[in-house]
Amino acid sequence: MGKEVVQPPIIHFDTLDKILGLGRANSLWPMTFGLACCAIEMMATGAARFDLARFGAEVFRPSPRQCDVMIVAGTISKKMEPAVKTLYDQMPEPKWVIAMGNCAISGGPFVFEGQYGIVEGADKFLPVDIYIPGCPPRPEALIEGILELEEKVTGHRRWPRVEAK
Amino acid sequence: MPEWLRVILFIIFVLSFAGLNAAYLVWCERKGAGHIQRRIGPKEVGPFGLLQPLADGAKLMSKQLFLPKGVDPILFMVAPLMVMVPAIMSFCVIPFSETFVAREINLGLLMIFAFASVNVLGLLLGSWGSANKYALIAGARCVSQNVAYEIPMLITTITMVMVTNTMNLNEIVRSQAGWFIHWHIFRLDMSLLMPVSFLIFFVCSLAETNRAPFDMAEAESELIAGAYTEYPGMGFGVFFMGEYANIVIGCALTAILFLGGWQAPIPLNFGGFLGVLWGMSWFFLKLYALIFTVIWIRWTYPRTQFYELLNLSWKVLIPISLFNLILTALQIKIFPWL
Amino acid sequence: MSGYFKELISGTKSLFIGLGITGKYFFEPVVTLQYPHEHLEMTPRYRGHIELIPNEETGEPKCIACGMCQKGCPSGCIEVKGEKREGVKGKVVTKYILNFTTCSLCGQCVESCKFGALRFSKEYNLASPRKEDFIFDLIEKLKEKS
Amino acid sequence: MNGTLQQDVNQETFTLNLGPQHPATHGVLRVKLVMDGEYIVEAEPVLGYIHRMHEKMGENRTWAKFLPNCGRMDYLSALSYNHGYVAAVERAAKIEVPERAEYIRVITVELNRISSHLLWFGAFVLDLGGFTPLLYAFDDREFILDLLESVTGSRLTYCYFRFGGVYNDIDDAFIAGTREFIKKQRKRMPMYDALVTKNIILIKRLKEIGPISKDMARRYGATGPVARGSGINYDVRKHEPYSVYPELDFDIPVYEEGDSMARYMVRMDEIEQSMRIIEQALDKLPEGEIKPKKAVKMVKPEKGDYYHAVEAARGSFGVRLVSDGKNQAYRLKLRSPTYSNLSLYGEATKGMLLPDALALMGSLDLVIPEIDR
Repeated sequence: MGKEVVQPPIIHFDTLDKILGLGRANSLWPMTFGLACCAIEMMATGAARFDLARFGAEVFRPSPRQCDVMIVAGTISKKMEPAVKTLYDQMPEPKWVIAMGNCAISGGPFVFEGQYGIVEGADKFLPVDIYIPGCPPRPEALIEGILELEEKVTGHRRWPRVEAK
Repeated sequence: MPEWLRVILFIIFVLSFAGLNAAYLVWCERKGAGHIQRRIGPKEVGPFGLLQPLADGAKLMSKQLFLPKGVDPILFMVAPLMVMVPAIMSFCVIPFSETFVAREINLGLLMIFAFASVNVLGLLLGSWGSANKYALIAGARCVSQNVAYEIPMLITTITMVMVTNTMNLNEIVRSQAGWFIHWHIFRLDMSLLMPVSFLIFFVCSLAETNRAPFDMAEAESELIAGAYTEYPGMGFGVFFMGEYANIVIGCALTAILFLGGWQAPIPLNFGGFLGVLWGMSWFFLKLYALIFTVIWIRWTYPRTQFYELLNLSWKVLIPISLFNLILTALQIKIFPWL
Repeated sequence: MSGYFKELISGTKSLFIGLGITGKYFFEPVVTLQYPHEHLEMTPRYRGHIELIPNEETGEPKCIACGMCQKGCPSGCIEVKGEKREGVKGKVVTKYILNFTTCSLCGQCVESCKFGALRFSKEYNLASPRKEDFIFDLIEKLKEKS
Repeated sequence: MNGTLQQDVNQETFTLNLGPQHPATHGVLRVKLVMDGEYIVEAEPVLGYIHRMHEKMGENRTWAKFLPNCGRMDYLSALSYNHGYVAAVERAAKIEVPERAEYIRVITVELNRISSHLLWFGAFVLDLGGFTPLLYAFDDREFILDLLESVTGSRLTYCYFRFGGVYNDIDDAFIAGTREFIKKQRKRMPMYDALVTKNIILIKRLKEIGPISKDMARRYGATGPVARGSGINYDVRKHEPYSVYPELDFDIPVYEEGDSMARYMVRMDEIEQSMRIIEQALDKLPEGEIKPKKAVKMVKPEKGDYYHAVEAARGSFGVRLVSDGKNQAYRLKLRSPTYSNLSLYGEATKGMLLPDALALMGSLDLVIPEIDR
């Protein structure tokens, strides 16, 4: 399944692309897929206090076939790497990857000289679109990540930026 | 109006109704779930999140289409349609108001049941064609569930037919004219167990449409996404539209059989265009109240265990509905003037 | 047989009670905090990434580049360099790089600093398409802030 | 019908891979199931998908530098793990802990235990297909997280305890907030009871499902709520008392049935017991220092072998240290409770239906990174 080639469109429709982009950006369905600690904060983001649903992104689909965005929430071990890659390959285009938490960005606190067990960052084998640092990041940071991703898809940001003091 | 024009108009109406309805039922579901869980639900996409279904639709339609490895291409493609088309067909005989019905068929009730049974075949073929073990388990569950629940549902329907003497849906509604106490659910003089048959019918329609707590077809936490596991993009979307269309059919039948369909709760009727609007608004009010209950139930209960689901059907619903059938028959025989 | 009906009735009752509870919550106000429009104040002890504390008079960092934080950091994400300057007691910090992507926010750097030159920032909503954004030059950050 | 049926293993079977990405495995556990229809013939958990080298890191770093790892093994009851490690090192290096610090440790650990049980409650009902209780539980949990964040600075992976004390002192706002939380939570528990515990569907799904006998629990070394649900009255807080637990009055809920419902009830009762402990600890909280008078600079335990166990939310968490007198461990072995609790899964699920097996898995309360370490 990893060999699918995605054909680029022959004709480019600008307005249509924009509309589709808006549609895609506002209905990012993440995969029910937690690796470690950050997954709990991912759940908390979907819960009532922070409510990811406001942006239409609460439809956590357990099957990769119906997902748009993969939130890599946690440490990727070397044993898990092929499984994560398979899951990514099983998602239909267009698809995005969010690396949530320090482990997914660079291996986080588990990097040390001579480490044998973990992959130092999801970007070693996946095209990561958004990085959210923290150990674990607060739910607001994940929402911010989703908003950043929307900005990346549509090209502009609809929501105000929150400056932390 | 010539017959062919009427048919074309109704096809357009039914298709757009089924499509929009599915889209906005998803919105209702997400919003309702949100408020039950003390959160807001979709909000940022359009006012009150009303554009959310459009965004979802645009996204699903523009998703990459592909056949996963090992699937049976024909079954895989046809299955979503087999769920969707019969559901839309059933809309033809549903009386939205006294005159607003595509085809007033004598055997309307029978036709709906005939088409409703195709739905499960679609799920089975889809899950078989997906070449996925989880989907296969879901498909097998789905069939036994539907077989089990069709029986009490049909027995209850027979009871209703005995009471009303017709299978024409519009006739059934007409027989409930007058004050709301004339609605079948309150007609204890016709059958003592009328509210119970209402409950049985409603529970069965929940199970027939694979809704929680009987959502064996999807069973998220057990079978990934059940029968839909391998469906990307719009294939999944069509399945969902079909599922929601089936919910509407189930709730519409419940409203027609028990809650007086388009009858207002007070004996007040208008003629002409106003009458159509009057009837339709009452019908939709009842319909959506029932649909809300379906959503409400989904977000309240855990999923039933599979054998408990069959137990419920074979040990509770079927005996009670049979008892109800006999009781009603006796009642009609003994008090034929009612 | 009586057990059958008892279970049937009590079971149905429990189902209706459940519906009652969720129905009650349907009409209760939501608890959601709508993040980009409204946001929380972080508590004073909230641990964001670390930042340098400026000297109140000069605005320069209080840090004297002793390197205790670098030594105490479990994941080695701090890199400090300083140089000796004329007329200044101790060293002047010239480079303070924090690689936030491997930090575990344990607070040992703050604890090990004897000069009170480090604290946790309140930045809680970082996200960016670039990984390099999270390798902070804390001296630069301090300058930006003042 | 209770879901168990004698199976003829020679029948045609197929293999089902549950995980590593599956909604019910709570992370990256993989269970290889040999199935006969929906009946499980054989279940074999496959571990190691989130092995993070904690023990190796313990041998590579100074004693203090291992502290952040503790919170990341079992991220749901991180403070218990902090406590276990810190207490083991304190035992080894003979560091005295001021009484106030011990009380603060107990209060925060018990708060953490409640939040862990609440999350388990929600996730368990989610496994059974009910979504709403999860969000109600998260609502309550947010309260605790806010309280703990105001003290420790983090929401989940706390690194709060230090050798000989704690990082920060607690203030009056925290004490008032905790009391308020307990008051509020006591009112919430009957709601959970009516919505979930008494629900006929849930009862049907848990009663007599996944029985674990006393003997089986003993054989596999199960601890915590899993053992207590099988009638084994064992709790490290009572039977090998540590910290200030001997001075506090609380009960150990024990259920004899051994089914999923028993484990469920044990945890629900434990929430109440934890609230009792917190209330007493708040009342008895002495004034004083939170760190030893002589600051702990370099920890160098004497040569030797040390063990300390604490009762984490999932059972007995033990730390075994071997010191050769240097500033880092010679050997660090962690005994994590869920590892033993999971090991009985293969035997317990024989002949079970798939949904029942998932209910059993949920009732074991797995945290995978803690199993793999």
